[in-house]
Amino acid sequence: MNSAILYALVGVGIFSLGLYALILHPHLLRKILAINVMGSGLFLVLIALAKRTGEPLPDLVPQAMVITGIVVAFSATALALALMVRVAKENHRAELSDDESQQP
Amino acid sequence: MNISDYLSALLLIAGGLFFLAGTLGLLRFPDIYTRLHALTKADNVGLGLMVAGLAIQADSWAVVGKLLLIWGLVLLAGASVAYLIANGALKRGIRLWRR
Amino acid sequence: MDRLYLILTLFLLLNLAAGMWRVLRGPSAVDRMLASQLFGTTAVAILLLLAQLYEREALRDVALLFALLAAVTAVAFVRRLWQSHEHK
Amino acid sequence: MLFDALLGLLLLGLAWLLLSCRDLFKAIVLFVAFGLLMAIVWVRLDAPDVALAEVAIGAGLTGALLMSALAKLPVDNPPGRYSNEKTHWLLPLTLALMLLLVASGLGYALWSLPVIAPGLSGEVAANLEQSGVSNPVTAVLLNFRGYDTLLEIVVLLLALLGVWSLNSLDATPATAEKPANLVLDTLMRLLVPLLILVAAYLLWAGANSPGGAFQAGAVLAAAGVLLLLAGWRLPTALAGLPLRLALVAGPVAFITLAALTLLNARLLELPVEHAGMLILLLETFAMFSIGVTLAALFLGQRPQERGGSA
Repeated sequence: MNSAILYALVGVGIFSLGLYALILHPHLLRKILAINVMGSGLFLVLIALAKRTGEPLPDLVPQAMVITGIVVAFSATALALALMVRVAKENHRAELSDDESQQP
Repeated sequence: MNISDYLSALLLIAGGLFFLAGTLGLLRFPDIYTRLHALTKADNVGLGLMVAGLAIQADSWAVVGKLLLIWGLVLLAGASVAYLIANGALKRGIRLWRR
Repeated sequence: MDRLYLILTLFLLLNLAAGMWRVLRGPSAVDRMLASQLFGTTAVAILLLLAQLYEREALRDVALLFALLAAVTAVAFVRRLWQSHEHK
Repeated sequence: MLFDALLGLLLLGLAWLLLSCRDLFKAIVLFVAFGLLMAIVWVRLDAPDVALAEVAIGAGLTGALLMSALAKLPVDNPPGRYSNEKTHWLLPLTLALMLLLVASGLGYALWSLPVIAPGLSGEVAANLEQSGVSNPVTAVLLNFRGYDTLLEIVVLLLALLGVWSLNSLDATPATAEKPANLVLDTLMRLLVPLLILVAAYLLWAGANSPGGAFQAGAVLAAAGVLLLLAGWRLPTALAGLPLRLALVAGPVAFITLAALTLLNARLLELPVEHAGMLILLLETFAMFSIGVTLAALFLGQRPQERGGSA
């Protein structure tokens, strides 16, 4: 087992933790954090697997994609946070409820 | 290993010890102000010693300049943040620790 | 020398892990913020050591950027969060 | 290897803690620390370009954005209060088991992948001379897969439009910031010019060493975030047309170039002899637009224009 596979496995673990929290936690800020954590896990898998070229230099195409991914993830987070603040203003709580009758 | 290597190793290890001291201070000191004190002083000295140790090993003056610039920036940010946090904490009436 | 660099990076990483305890314990938001400042300085040191170890100039640029941006999160905390919530 | 194992464990532990702790502020601080460790991981995985982007976004923008969002949440809703009392214990257990199954399947798939898989690295190296730059990551982003970058900048713009249209629904005035004190003001005066200088350096260095438009744009945005935090606001004279022009400069430059290359050969296929110059030009516009867009995303609402039509 080399360090690339180690980091790829860590990436899978982080992704799963993020997915678990995304489904389970009701607070919207936590969900946004969970999506970001999932993204980081995914990037980790991509970059770690790109290291298996058998040469000193890793495969650089996934690296370029991950750079755009990081910037896009940030802008998506900004939009999601704006939505969350809006929901909090309407509902007086930054959570989504299962129960329709609870909505004001 | 020659003399400059030994000197640089000495500086690096001393820097590491300062980092350890900073972490211990952060964990063990009783209130915000003393923790702030441990953190900003010990860590910045630790980084300074490490920068000195690495500068001895550096290949060119450009690298030395960049190392010093990094240290200067960390000092600037550390000092400003320490002031902002201590000032804010005092204004909010977070009390000083007394024995 | 390379062995020393590696040992020191490992030591600093352990230091960082120990500092995590202060983030978890708090007790106040300021204490957590302070711990994250510690992480910034430690990460700069780790990056500089790795730059020397791998002989890659680009890693010093990463450290430089870190040092430049170390204050931003803390300033945001002081100016935004502290002024709206009374996060003690 | 020991270092990697410790770093991996720390990452997993941090992810678990930040997603499960009760206090939301604690979660944000842990998330910032998580990003910091990710930057060290990118360095370990031979990806300094990614590390630069992670540091610029993670240290400069994400923490500040999350904290100001938390500050905007209503105080009467205690942050971190759980409201899933009704959730039966069976649901988390089932979910955890299912995800464990998925994760072990994925892990097994990764484990059984071939140890050596060159991917596209050979093709990138073979065509690098034609790209006009010697940093392969920049070559991929701006030349080989230029359309990805174009669409990515458009995504940024769309996100900003979304944020602006959310805020135009209610006419709450911008939160008045207290005037900055002397220390903060001095810090800004020192850091902002340096940040702009470093952004220019990263853009220029991006042609043959790690760096480029994205990292430089994020650094510019961090300078903007610092200014906004210190209480600076965009002058109303600049908030109308000049701001919009800055926002669309990157996409417009890209689309113009795409149209020109369509006349000649194929979409965004840069002529070899001018490629280096064209990439630098494109990157300059892209950096400017990315920086302004990210800073505007942090501000979160449309700046006040002259005439007060906002």
